[in-house]
Amino acid sequence: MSDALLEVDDLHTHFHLKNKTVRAVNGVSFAIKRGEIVGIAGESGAGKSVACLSILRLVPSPGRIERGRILFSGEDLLTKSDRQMRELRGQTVSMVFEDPLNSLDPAYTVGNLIGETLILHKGLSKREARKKAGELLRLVGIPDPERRLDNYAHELSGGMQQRVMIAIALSCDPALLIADNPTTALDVTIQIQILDLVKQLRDRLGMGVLWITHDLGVVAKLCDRVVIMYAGEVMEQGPVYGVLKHPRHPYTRRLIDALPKLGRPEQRLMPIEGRPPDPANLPAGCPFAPRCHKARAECGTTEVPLVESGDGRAVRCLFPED
Amino acid sequence: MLKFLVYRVATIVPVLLGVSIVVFLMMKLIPGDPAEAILGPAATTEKIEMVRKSLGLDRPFYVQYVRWLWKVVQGDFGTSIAVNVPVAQLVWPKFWNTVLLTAGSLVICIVIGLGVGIVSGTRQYSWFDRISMSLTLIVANTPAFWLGLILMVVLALYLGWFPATGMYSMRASQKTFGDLIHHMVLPAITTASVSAAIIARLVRSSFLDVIRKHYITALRAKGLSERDIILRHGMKNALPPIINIVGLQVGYLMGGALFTEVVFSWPGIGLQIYSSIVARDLPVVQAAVLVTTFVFVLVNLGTDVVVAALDPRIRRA
Amino acid sequence: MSVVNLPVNDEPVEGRALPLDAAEAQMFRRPSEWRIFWEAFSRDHLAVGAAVLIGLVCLISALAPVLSPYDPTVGDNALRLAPVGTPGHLLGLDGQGRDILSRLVWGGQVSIIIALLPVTVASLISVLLGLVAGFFGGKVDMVIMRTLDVFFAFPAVLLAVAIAGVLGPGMLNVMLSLTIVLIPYISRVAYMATVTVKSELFVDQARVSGARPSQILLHHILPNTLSPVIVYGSTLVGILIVLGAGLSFLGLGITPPRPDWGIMCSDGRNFLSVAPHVSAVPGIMLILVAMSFNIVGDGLRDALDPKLRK
Amino acid sequence: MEEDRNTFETLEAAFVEGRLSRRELLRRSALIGASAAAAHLLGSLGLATPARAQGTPKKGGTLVIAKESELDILDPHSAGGWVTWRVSKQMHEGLIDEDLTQANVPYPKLIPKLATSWDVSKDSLTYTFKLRKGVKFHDDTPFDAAAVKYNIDRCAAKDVPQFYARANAYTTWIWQFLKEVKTPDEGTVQIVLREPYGDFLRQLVQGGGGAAVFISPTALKKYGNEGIAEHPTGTGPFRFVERVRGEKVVTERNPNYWGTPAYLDRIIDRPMPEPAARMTALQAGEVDMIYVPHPDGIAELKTKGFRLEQGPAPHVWYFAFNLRDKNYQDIRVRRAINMAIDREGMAKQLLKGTAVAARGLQAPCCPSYDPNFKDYPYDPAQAKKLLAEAGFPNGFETVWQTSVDGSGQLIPVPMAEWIQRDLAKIGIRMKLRTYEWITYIGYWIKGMDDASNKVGGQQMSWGMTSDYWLDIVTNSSHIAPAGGVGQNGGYYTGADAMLNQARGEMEGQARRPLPEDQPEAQGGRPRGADHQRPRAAHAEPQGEGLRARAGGVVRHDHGLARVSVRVGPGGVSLPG
Repeated sequence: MSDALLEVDDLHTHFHLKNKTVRAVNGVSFAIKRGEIVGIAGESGAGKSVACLSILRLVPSPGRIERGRILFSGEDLLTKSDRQMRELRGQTVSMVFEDPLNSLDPAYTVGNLIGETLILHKGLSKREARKKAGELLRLVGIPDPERRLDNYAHELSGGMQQRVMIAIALSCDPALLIADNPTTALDVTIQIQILDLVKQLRDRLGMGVLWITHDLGVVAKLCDRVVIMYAGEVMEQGPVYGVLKHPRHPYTRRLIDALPKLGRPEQRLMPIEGRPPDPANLPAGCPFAPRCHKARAECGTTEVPLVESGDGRAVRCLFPED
Repeated sequence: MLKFLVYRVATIVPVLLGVSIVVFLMMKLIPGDPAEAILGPAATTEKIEMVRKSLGLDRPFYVQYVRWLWKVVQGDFGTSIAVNVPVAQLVWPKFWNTVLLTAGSLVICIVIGLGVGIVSGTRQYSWFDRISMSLTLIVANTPAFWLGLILMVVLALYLGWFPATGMYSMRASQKTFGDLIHHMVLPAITTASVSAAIIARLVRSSFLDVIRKHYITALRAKGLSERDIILRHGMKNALPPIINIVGLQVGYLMGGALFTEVVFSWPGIGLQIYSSIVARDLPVVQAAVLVTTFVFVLVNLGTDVVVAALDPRIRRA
Repeated sequence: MSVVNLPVNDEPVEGRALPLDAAEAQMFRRPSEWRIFWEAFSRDHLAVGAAVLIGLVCLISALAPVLSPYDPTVGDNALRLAPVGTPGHLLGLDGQGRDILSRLVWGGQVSIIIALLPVTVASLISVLLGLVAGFFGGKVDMVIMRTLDVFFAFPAVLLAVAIAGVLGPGMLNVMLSLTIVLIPYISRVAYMATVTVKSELFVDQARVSGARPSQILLHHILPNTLSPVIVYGSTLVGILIVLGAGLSFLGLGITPPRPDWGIMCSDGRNFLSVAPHVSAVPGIMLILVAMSFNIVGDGLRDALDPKLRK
Repeated sequence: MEEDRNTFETLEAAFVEGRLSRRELLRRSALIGASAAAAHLLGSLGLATPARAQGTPKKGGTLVIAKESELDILDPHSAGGWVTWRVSKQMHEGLIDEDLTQANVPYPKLIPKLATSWDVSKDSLTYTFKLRKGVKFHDDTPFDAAAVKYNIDRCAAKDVPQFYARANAYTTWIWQFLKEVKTPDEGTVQIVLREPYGDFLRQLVQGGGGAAVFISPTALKKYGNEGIAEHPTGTGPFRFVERVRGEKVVTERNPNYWGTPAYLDRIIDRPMPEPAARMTALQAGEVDMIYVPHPDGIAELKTKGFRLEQGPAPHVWYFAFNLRDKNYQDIRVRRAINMAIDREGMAKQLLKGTAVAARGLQAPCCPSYDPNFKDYPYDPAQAKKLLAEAGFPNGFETVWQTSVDGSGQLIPVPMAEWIQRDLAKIGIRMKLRTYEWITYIGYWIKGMDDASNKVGGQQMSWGMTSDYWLDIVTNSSHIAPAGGVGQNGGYYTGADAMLNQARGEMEGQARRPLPEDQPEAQGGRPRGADHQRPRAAHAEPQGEGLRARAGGVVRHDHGLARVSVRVGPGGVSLPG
């Protein structure tokens, strides 16, 4: 994995509340190569977003990265100064957020918001920044970009807003784009447009993409590799085709079963019973064990390691399928 | 924006008309006859009638109202019953004195309110935040008249740092700005106290709100420094509610100045209203309440316009 | 396409990080409204303390005839202005030799009632006005809300002073003036709540299923209008205690010999430098109680519904 | 200094005994200037401090005075209240005045002012005044007979252009019997009355309502009846400079004064309704003297070395009975009430010696006041007996009303509560109804109508240095609803004849003492007063002074030492 763009290794991010500690990310490891799109999938609360924020060291207080390494181009981000991190953010590593309307400062025009990054990182003048912002809007497929520059976020449609977010993220030609659930709020056609756009841009710009979603459909459509997370831990990871076609972890299996299958409307959906565990009070052993049909006694007592197999896949289960 | 402005200005016209009716009717509810109040122990039925007639008190209400309003529009508020001079001549100088006091208080409110609020809001749970928020909670619930008395005794009487009463030193041959400021310190602090505390608390929560917004995280992800985030983005977003509350506080200050003016003998509109109420001097009370409310409405209008200019989301309305 | 989708709540709640919704989902599984409220409220120690203080003050005031050590209106001239801690007179005596503790206890009745009663009455009237205006809309809405706008246009303190001045001093008049001042403020809250609730789905549902307007109003809208009004009203009590005291201070409020905290403050101002306790004791009491009402109001707001924050 | 203290002690003694002079109200005007130098002027409860000015007056300086309320208009014919009169009197003068230079004079003699001498005709109808020569108004208009007539006509002659209804209303008691004003030559004025009016001269020097002083006719013509109040133009030792409403009235020395010009350069009168503000301003040195310190604050001021000036005022604090109320129709009930009230206690304990118990209805400032008059004693046991005899062995319930504040009212509510407590001891359960001052005046003026408001007694306080005041408050012809200030709806007319006759009696004529056993008769003048009023209930404030009403508190170590003043030869109230 030496050619990895980003390598997250045994990341632990905890939130220290008054009387409890919430272990949101609990020993997560994965890697992204240049030009690769990696999806992180899992239910809400699995720790996906916190993992992403940890990469940029933007975990909100009272959260703290407890342990682990985040190697970006071989350098550990956790040892960098605040200033170095600021230079990295938005320039080398940029991020797109879940809720575009709330992630765009409502008090500034789109042009201002895009330009701000350019002025900050690239040292452009206001006029240059505006010109470049227009080009970026065109790049992300917004029609009539010159006019849109003077719009405020609330004046744009949800899809447009997300395109603007992507334009901001792309403005400094980042090596890594982290996208946190960017399409949840959008309707399906727009989602597909955005996914196509990201793929296109990856092909054109060659950046790595980390795509967080709770939607395996998106993973299937977009990603090269996928990481399945549950209760702050990686359950399974590997190339998308393999993981979705032949899941080895029961949790992955259940996730796939919960999806409606095209062309087989008669089949009942299989929701996962129970709820994810309280991250402040994780069970011993496999965290999925309480909901797992295949769980045996040792699942609830033994620490389960993530086991890599030769085909680039890894699974955290005592009794993996195959 | 222009449409918004026109719309907003148009809405205050019926409000002002309503205000004038309320003010007029309110004064008609006063028990006791102003004519008797004027004449005092020397009153006889005949003399009372005479005075009533000269005041137009014998006409029906609506006639009195229309005549009164028509004159008010022309700037004529009638004649003071107690001191027998044109009310306008009495009220305007007092009003400006209150404007001065309000302006001084507003400066204190904004400086203290914004300063404390921003520092607290960006450093939640720091010792500064804890102490200042406890203090503001206390001050926000402290009666201004009581605080005024205490400031007067401690700072004016014991320490002698500031004068206790009035606007200018009576013995000085000339009115100077420095003298005015010196006299204004205690009344302005007293008037501003509650509002400054309220503003500080609001600025803090407004900042906390903004700082927890997703777009702040997004801005951090863009690589902006905390200073830029707070000053450029935090400020601009937190400002509309702050301006709103500051606008409202202007009204509070103008009303609350009444207590201060009574305590510190500040010759403002509040003291005038108070003494005119006690003297049952209707035309003066009418005019003073009307003028103050009118200005309050205008200030609110101004606040709305400024907020709309700052916050693009409101402008469409 | 989604697996699990909980509503995203972007309200900042202390100590809550972005992705904890699963854990919270468990917490918010509804046992009963009251219990949720109580659990949330009881966690706010400051608010509970303030509520206890208010309760104590109310209780002691209510029992004034039993608890008050002396007659609050009869003085002992020999002990005029005796300081705090005088034997037999815990909080000292005032300028007319009256026991300050007794006056404080009796004065509490007046001070709290002249704040509490107007808020209650104004809230009732306001809920009615807000419901009617918000629910029926159209001309009714216009007439009610535009009229209230007129009263809203006055600076509140000025309006209170002017009305109290017009009506003349006396407990009833003060309460009347405070009520009038409050109505436009509370009505706006009730109105906004009504309009918001009216447009929500469950109301449409009720309408579609054939409920009569009166049923919708009473069973669906009223309960949802009440909680913001209660929250708002509770914070107003503190403000009113201070304002009511101010009116008494100006001589436009309670008439002596009946003590209230405002009058007690104002009585003491003539010997602030020789006997500061005469004014300080009731002043501190005023601040404490007003502050407690504020804290309880904040606590109620947080406990009843975090969405009400704005 | 030693001398000062001795004077002071003497005065205090005199004051306590009630011998001390009168009209401290007028005196108070004197006090404005005189307070520092002229300790002999006033009885005082205040302290003489070492810092006090020695006898030698100094010239120049500005005196800043804080007053208890905003002034009325500065038109002395049509303004009410001592607060205003104290200022107006510095600018305006009348034909005659009272001699206020001497303390210890219960009833100051009348002295010449703008008239040098006067003469009353045998039939007591024509008063001839010789006018002082060379007197000029502040606007240089000469003061002459025409000016006098012009002023009197303004108040009393309904058919002249300068007639002013308001002035007429305020000066009723002065000019009510005026027939005409003759001006035989420019130095002589003859005032002719329709009927003898024994107190006419004494009415000429009253100032609590409208006053018989003179305004420049030129100024009156120039500014009009309303406008003159903004440009007061008299002949007094001080002339008007400016008035900023709610802030100050400034007057300055009249350099062309006909007498000895004032010593002070300027007087600034500041209205300060808030007593604490007045006391703070005094202590902070922002003003040189204040009126009406709060009684509870006086002790503190005294310990800080301020001096309190006070003296007797023509002012009585009383309750009137509603004689339409059956409870009060038996004279034994009224006597019982009088005997049940501990007036001495009220004056000493409640009012802390700032007032003395009244003996009869008249204040000690009236010629008819008799210091030897024995009033009903304080005797609750006897009172209870009387009440039982009248058919109320268990007392009765009743409502009395008073104001919560007001001009000269002292501390009405605690005083009424004092009475309430005393009455409870003999079984009368009195409920108190209180109103704000102006509102109360409205009720008071209408009298007590038992049909509408079931009031058994109502309170008032005022007075004059003229015996005629008794007529004003008790003669049924002045009684509501006929119009006036009466108390019992015209129910009691028993005293009218006596009062009417007394009105015509001239001063110095034989008074007719009433039988010893009739305490109602007091000071040689008949009065029906105590048939209607519990004398017991009154306390005479010593110069509105005490409570404060009029009490001037003067700071001597500041300001006054440099502005000390001398009392003018006329003894008038001038600081000049």
